[in-house]
Amino acid sequence: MVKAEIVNGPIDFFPSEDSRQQDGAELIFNGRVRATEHGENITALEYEQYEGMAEAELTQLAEEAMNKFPIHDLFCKHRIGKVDVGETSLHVSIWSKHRREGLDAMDWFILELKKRVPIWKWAILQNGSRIPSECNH
Amino acid sequence: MVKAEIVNGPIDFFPSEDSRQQDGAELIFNGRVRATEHGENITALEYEQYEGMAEAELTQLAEEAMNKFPIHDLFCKHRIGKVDVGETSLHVSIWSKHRREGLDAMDWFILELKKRVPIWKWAILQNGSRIPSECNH
Amino acid sequence: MIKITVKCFSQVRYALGIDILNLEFESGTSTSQLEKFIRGKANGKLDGISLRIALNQKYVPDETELQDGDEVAFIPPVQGG
Amino acid sequence: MIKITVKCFSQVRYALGIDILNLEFESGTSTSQLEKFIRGKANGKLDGISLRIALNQKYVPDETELQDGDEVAFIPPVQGG
Repeated sequence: MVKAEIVNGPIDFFPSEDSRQQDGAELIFNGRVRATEHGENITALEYEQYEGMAEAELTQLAEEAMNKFPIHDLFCKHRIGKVDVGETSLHVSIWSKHRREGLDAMDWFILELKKRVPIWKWAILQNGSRIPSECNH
Repeated sequence: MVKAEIVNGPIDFFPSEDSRQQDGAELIFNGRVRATEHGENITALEYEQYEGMAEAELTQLAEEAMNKFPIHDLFCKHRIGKVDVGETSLHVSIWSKHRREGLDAMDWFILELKKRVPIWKWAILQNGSRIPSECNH
Repeated sequence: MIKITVKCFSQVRYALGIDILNLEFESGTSTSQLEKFIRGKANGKLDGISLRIALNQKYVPDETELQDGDEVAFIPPVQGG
Repeated sequence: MIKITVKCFSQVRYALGIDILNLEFESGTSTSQLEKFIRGKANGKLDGISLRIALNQKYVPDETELQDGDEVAFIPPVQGG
């Protein structure tokens, strides 16, 4: 099953749960904002999205991951708007039988997300100015 | 920094936190007990350890991972005793600058753990009997 | 004539200084012709920046014919994650 | 003579039916000689099972000389995770 959401504001993580019968592997990734971009100190990133298309692409990507890897669930949320240093901008949770396919799916999903989902970021510097960010790891 | 613990009873997960400045990637793995082992329905696994050596090996392995990959923290807990279906037997949390080294370290750490840490499991069947488990994915 | 809405994001909005453009073109205009028009309006500020084309919120090949009412976006390199 | 404690886990305990063995050997006895002795006591139940040797809770090469007071474990394939 797939859940894919763009959220404006702090991300509520998907719940960890003890009730699954066939999922031996739960893998969670939280992408967080670091205090430096290209050596410059920042206080936050500000993410903008192509409203509608961003969530549609994220959903489609999650569905492709489900078809490509033998995983059971892929849940993800991407935050937009201002995200302070330390906070989570991307939260992905993958449930699968074994860890191998979960790790592979996580790797692929984030790589593709960074190529395709129409979301962009701006760096907010300590002096308050807002500059385009070029960093995309 | 490394934390490595063998615990007898439900695992308290390491806290997720928003206060880090240089960790762009938080990766969490929960290995959970599945309801089938070799096609047999089970209700739980029972893990035994070599007391002392298991925690020492787990700690050393975590330290090796820290040396081998540019990660900032590796925290892990392995549960022993009876672990019901769905519950977490292995919890690993890795903090790193970027996701790549976190994914690589997670992969390597679990693979090595499954080769070296002196922990064994027994399957508890629905009729209550306890049999050696041969499965080790 | 066909009416086209162009949505501008990130470096495209930065270069054009505008969020949305409402434009009219002759029938048969393609996305690549529209891209040339947009790059022209940017006065060089989009030079060297690769743009993928989204038509009605889906990526399409560069040479796609536009229809009346289409929504187009020129997607500069994305930066999610 | 040297006193050796052998701790038994998983398939080894299952094969021998015991948790701990307290044994005495001549000085100069090696871990591989002790392994032969243990496999002998198992009456074939450990045949085909590879055992790694832990000496005082650390993995050591097969041919390590034992000292008085050593704790040894023959580690069958581990199953953590």
